[in-house]
Amino acid sequence: MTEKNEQILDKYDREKGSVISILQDVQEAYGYIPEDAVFWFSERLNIPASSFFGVTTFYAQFYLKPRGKNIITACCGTACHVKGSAGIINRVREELKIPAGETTSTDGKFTVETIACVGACSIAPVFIGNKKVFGKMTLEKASEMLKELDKG
Amino acid sequence: MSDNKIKITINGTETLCNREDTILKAAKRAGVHIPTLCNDERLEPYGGCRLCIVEVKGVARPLTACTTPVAENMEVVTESDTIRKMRAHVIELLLSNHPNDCMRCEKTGDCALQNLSYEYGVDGSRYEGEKWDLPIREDNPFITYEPNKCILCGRCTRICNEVVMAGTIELTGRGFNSMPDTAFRKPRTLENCEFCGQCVSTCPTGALTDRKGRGKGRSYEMKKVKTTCSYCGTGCNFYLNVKDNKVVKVTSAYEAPVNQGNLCIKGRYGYDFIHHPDRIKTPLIRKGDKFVEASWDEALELVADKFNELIKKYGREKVGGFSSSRCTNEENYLLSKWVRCAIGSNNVDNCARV
Amino acid sequence: MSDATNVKDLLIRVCVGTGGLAAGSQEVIDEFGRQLGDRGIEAEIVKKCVNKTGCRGFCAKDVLVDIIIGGKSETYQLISTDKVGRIVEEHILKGEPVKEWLVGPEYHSFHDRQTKILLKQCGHIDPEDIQAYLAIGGYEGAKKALSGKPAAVIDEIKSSGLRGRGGAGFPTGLKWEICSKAEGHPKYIICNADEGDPGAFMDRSVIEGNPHSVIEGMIIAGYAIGASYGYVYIRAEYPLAIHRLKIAISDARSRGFLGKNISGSGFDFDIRIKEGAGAFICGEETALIASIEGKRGMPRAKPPFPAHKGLWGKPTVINNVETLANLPAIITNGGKWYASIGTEKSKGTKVFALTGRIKNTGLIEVPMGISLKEIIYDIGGGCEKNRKFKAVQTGGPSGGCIPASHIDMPVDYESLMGVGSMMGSGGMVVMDETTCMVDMSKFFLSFTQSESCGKCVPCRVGTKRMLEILTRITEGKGKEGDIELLLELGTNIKATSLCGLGMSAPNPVLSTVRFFREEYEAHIREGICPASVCKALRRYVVNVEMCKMCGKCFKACPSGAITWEKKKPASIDKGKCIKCGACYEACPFSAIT
Amino acid sequence: MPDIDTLFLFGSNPTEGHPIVSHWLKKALRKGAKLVVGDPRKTWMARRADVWLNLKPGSNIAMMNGLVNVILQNGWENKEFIAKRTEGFEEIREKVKEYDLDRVEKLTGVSKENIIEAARLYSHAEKAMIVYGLGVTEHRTGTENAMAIANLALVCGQLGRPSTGIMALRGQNNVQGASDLGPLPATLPGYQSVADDKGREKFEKAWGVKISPKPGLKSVEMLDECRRGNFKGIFILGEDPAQTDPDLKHVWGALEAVEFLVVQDIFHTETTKFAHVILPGASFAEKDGTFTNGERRVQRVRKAIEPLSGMAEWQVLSRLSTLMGYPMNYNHPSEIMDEIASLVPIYGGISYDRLDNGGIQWPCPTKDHPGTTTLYTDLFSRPGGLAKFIALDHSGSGEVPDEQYPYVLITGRVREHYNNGSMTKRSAGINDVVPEELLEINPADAKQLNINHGEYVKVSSRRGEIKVKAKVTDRSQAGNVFLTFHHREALSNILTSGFRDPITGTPEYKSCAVRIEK
Repeated sequence: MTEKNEQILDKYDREKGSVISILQDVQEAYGYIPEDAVFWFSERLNIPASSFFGVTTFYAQFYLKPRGKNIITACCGTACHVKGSAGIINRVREELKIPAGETTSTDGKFTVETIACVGACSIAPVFIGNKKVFGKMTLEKASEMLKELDKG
Repeated sequence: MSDNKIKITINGTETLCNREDTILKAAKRAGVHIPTLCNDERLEPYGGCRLCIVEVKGVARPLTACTTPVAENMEVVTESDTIRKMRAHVIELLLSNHPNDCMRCEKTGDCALQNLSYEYGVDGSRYEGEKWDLPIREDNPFITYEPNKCILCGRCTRICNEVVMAGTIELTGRGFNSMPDTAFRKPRTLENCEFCGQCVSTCPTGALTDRKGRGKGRSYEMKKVKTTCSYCGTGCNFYLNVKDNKVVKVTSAYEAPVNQGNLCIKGRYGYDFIHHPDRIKTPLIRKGDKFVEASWDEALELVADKFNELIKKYGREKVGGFSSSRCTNEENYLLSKWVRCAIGSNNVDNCARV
Repeated sequence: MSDATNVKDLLIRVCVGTGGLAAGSQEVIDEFGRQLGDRGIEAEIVKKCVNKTGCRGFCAKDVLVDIIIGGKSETYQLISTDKVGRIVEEHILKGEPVKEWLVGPEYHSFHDRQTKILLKQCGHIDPEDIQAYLAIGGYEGAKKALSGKPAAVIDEIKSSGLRGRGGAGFPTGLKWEICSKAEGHPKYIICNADEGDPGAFMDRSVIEGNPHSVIEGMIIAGYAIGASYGYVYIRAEYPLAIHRLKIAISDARSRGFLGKNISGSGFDFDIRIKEGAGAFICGEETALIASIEGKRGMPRAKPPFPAHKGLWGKPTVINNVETLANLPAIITNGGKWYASIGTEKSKGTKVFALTGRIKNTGLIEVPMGISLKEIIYDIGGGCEKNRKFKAVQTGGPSGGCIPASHIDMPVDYESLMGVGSMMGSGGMVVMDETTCMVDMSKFFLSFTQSESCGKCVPCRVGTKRMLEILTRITEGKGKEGDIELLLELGTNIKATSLCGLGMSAPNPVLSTVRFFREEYEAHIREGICPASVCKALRRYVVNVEMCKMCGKCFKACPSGAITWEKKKPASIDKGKCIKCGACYEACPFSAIT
Repeated sequence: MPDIDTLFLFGSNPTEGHPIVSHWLKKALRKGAKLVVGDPRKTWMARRADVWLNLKPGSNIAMMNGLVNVILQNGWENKEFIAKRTEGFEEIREKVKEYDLDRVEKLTGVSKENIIEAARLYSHAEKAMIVYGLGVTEHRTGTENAMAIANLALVCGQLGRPSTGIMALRGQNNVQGASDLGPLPATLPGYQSVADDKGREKFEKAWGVKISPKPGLKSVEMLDECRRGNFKGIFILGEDPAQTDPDLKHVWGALEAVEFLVVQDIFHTETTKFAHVILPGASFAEKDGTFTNGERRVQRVRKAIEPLSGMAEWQVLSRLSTLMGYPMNYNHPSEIMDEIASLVPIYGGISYDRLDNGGIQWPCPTKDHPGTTTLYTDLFSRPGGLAKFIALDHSGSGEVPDEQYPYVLITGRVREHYNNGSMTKRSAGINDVVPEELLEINPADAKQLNINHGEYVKVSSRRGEIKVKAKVTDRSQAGNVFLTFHHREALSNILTSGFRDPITGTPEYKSCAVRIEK
């Protein structure tokens, strides 16, 4: 931790206005913006942690939680819902051991997010894994999808 | 006219103002009221609430008086049907995302938004749509935060960063979902907050209120007594808010030359001692190793006799008094006079050096 | 081997832009390399720009390959590795081009009506090689500018009549003059490459295709206003552009075009890149400045203008990529030359990203004042499937929709403003009868609303309320008076918002209400979406004549809204139907409408 | 104040001790003022300083002499100002020569580079201001420390112009007023010496009594006399020497010995324990009056509620005096102020009706005088109107660390509490966020003594010991530890030494030697 941070700190050498650049490097280094990293820089630069947080939450690019290697997006449109997407989502979350209230598996391999209708109701339920569309999803196909994505 | 003064026209009346004035300042000098929500003279101009928009001759769209600098011969109109309609519309939008629970709101009677809603005769009812529904935050002894009542004027975050430089809170999020908050929305503790209550002192609505004063009475029920802080030597002024002969709250005196309404944790929240049960309320006379209550007459006669006796027995030089730099000028003067006249020595001193 | 010698100075150009690469251009290049290598043929293979419609606006037909033998050029489209062999055999060796793979006539018509200044070199030079840029007279403009007085440069630009290409169209020379006269040091020049409009990629194309033209432009501008430092604020979403810009900057530095005492002129100037972090609002100059200062990208009220109080409170000029990229040509050829192109008030050319329901989608550069008609029909080739042209949206989320009735209007700043739209950064989205205007304005509103910074009330709450109203209209829950409410909100938001985003956010709605009010009314009163785009307002019915009773729709329906038995036509229960269109897709006989 | 180019903050921690004053300083910083901080502790300001002079406690004079020396060596002094406005320059020029960088570095522990940079920033600034606090005065050399600072300001001519000068941040709300209005053994109200016949006669006439031209005893002396049994009666008004004076055991001895002790206060304190009679005091909310703040601004205190005990101090004193045979009849404190105005020239123009908006800064000799914002603008308050340089020598603290007591204890305040805590500890919330005393100790020292954050430790000096929780922080430098004096449960003044400034009698709260054990 400290070592990574020190490198970033040296790079900007306390130049003014470097908050965003630092956060970009932090996200590069950790995959997201860890709380303690923010407090670490805040302490050294005499820049309030709240400023870092304000910036982090303003720009779409920054994530406050680590996201998985693979991103799965499940459609929650009416059609998918009727065709039982909810059940499949739960199964997927179980298989990936994603803690309740979280979106990312503890091993950090998968992030499961849900979005409103993707407009592909004809092949509902629809999942999108790493930008690839998986239609007419079933419990079985879901596990296959996970294997496929995991292999990469 | 001095070269620092320039002439502008406000609502048809010529007036002199300073070159570096904003339209808002100039109007204030000229005694013209312009409504504002995000303006606080302790802070840099912000231009977020848009209520201070005025018409400036030669400019197509309305300009915000708080951010626009005056210019020689500028012609400003602060009230017109168009302007009033626009302001009303802005207030309406604010109210469309506001709980509008004035009847039980701590701020009622002292709320800028409530007053504007009244003055412009609007509410938010024309817009059904999303309203914030966030829990009240009472995670510390001093400051209660009701996000739903926040109008994003940014005054709390600005005073925290511009004036106090505590950096406790900052605007977080974006757009409709932005709100003032601490880093990672953590509770306020001494780690991240000075508890000076400056944010409360500048909040125009009920979003930030003094927790200790909540429910203790409406602003208009309070007798507000302006006085000088009795802690450090800065000499800040503030108002003691008194209800039923009890001090229930301290509020800012923005006109105070020393502190312009700014206060620290002691000045704003260090008042409960006044009514603390430990207060000594009657004279006490030592009987053995105990103290027994006595009347003023009893006690003062005893003290007077005893001192006179000591003086007779040992001489004036053996008696004296200490006063304190906590006491008023009058008391200090009186003590030195008392020692020199009633006792008759120069044995008088105080802790002024500490 | 002998025939290899017959191939006289063979030149092969292949697209390696964002789109080109996606279409596999790198593989194609390698394949050519391998095949020619096997035959021992010497060839220069030029990687050309740029992106999915960059070079010739035809990366829709990627991979595009030019085979130039002895100066004679042929262009192939839709080339993949498996086609390389035959091209080498027949065209390169035997000199007989593979006719059926060559580009068609629309490819040429697409170009003939254009006037290229900025895009001239895009696709012809290797953007990662400063030599290529120098070879075509690169940095001559800068040298010429630096040899004279800054004031002279400003006059030249003033005489050219160049106006800011970022959208508002403020005269560039005037902006510079104000800044050059402003108190304060150091001064800054900022290149605004935060191209956020959906459906706009002009700036990216220019940077990816010809990064040095931007750098040269910044040197010229910097010299004119007396800036010692320049920033390029560019979206992090443009990795290729950033990559090429970095290369270009360090090359320029090593050649002495950046740094101390640039080519002996005594002028010190250097550039650094600041990457955005994902906020559309940072395209607004004061927000952009805040962002470079490491703050939340929230605009502040003007005046004071950046030319007086900008970055770190110092005088600053912000020009967008296209504006800057124009400068070298203007300086080299003179302001008069530039002023000879375009209209009386709008000079020069403008790059547009032509997208939407149009045949030849692409990146085009046209003289100011060209008519919409020419762009849409002569260059764009009209709507796809020859559907009826309905409207074109210019200026992205800040602009408005221009109806077919105005198709003869000239394209320049004033005219566009006149019809409630704007030039904007140059997005042009073409719409036909299958586009729902309510849905369209909802789309743009949802964009601006989600990008509102939240500082000022009208934009923060107002756009939210507008979006909510539009949403309920497209969901068939619209009410009488909604249109009036939209108009009231729109006009007030325009009038009272703090920055350009809020001031222009209502434009898509206001212009569509102005020209297509009946569509809104249809949604609200009849509960119909004329373009049948708004799902909630679609009505699926079985055309009994055409139904072959196969039951595919029955199986496809996710909500059990379809009743069907063998040998009986299906029927749809409106109550249960969730209007997902599954049956419509499933029906082999298009009996469902 | 915000137009300062260089702010030199010395021995003061305004963000804790004077939060609202610190707002002004912060404003100056935001406007780009350079900041030099002289403080052994890494305070909020020190963390943000352009130069932090992390001097050893007690090395103030060496520090100042060193800075002056650097300035003279480099010819950075303001020659015109020195020539026109000062005297005794040669003397100091010679003296500071003894304070070359090597020696100063040794004495103060501050690096040469920082000393030079600080000297440069202060002397080169067009407008530089020095703000100092109790870190300067609460040493046995307090008065000399202040003079040494004056020398620096004079050498650079950073005086008498807006945004320049020397500002002292004083401890208590009415420190200024209390010294102005004469509860002092050697002077009558308004700094009029008892020895001066004319002044004395004025008061004798007004008060109708004879006043001895011989100065009385200082509080310390009274206490010493008590312990020897030579002093018999004391009336203590709103003071808590038994907690806030240094070397408490010494004080307690005295208070036990005195024959008759009357204490008037609003709460029971360490001192009331020794009283024979305790009289209830009235809080500032229960009476009318005035306070005079650090910038000499006389401001109103207004009665918000009735005195809980029925009487305010001014009434009590009047009745007591009358009972003792010297009648005092005042109907309202305003009458006392009118009497003050008639006798004290610097308050001559002050009356309640003039104080309604904002108060008045003395000197304000007449009813129509607007008051005085900057002092010493034209003439210095010495005869002849020239400022005199005073050559000074480093003598260090009265007690320095040794093997037995290896650490230097610095005492001071935290923002949340005030003095003996009798008020703040009884204010809801404040005591919740800062419930107890904490010993600030540097991580290195803590490691060496293997003390963990939050552990209880024993702090002892030659005069006694206390138990407190440790707060491991780099605010304290290695070798120094810090305590407040707000908490009755941990009376830090048991530890502090009895050394005092010979002129003012101010105790050396800022430096004594202690030992720390688990």
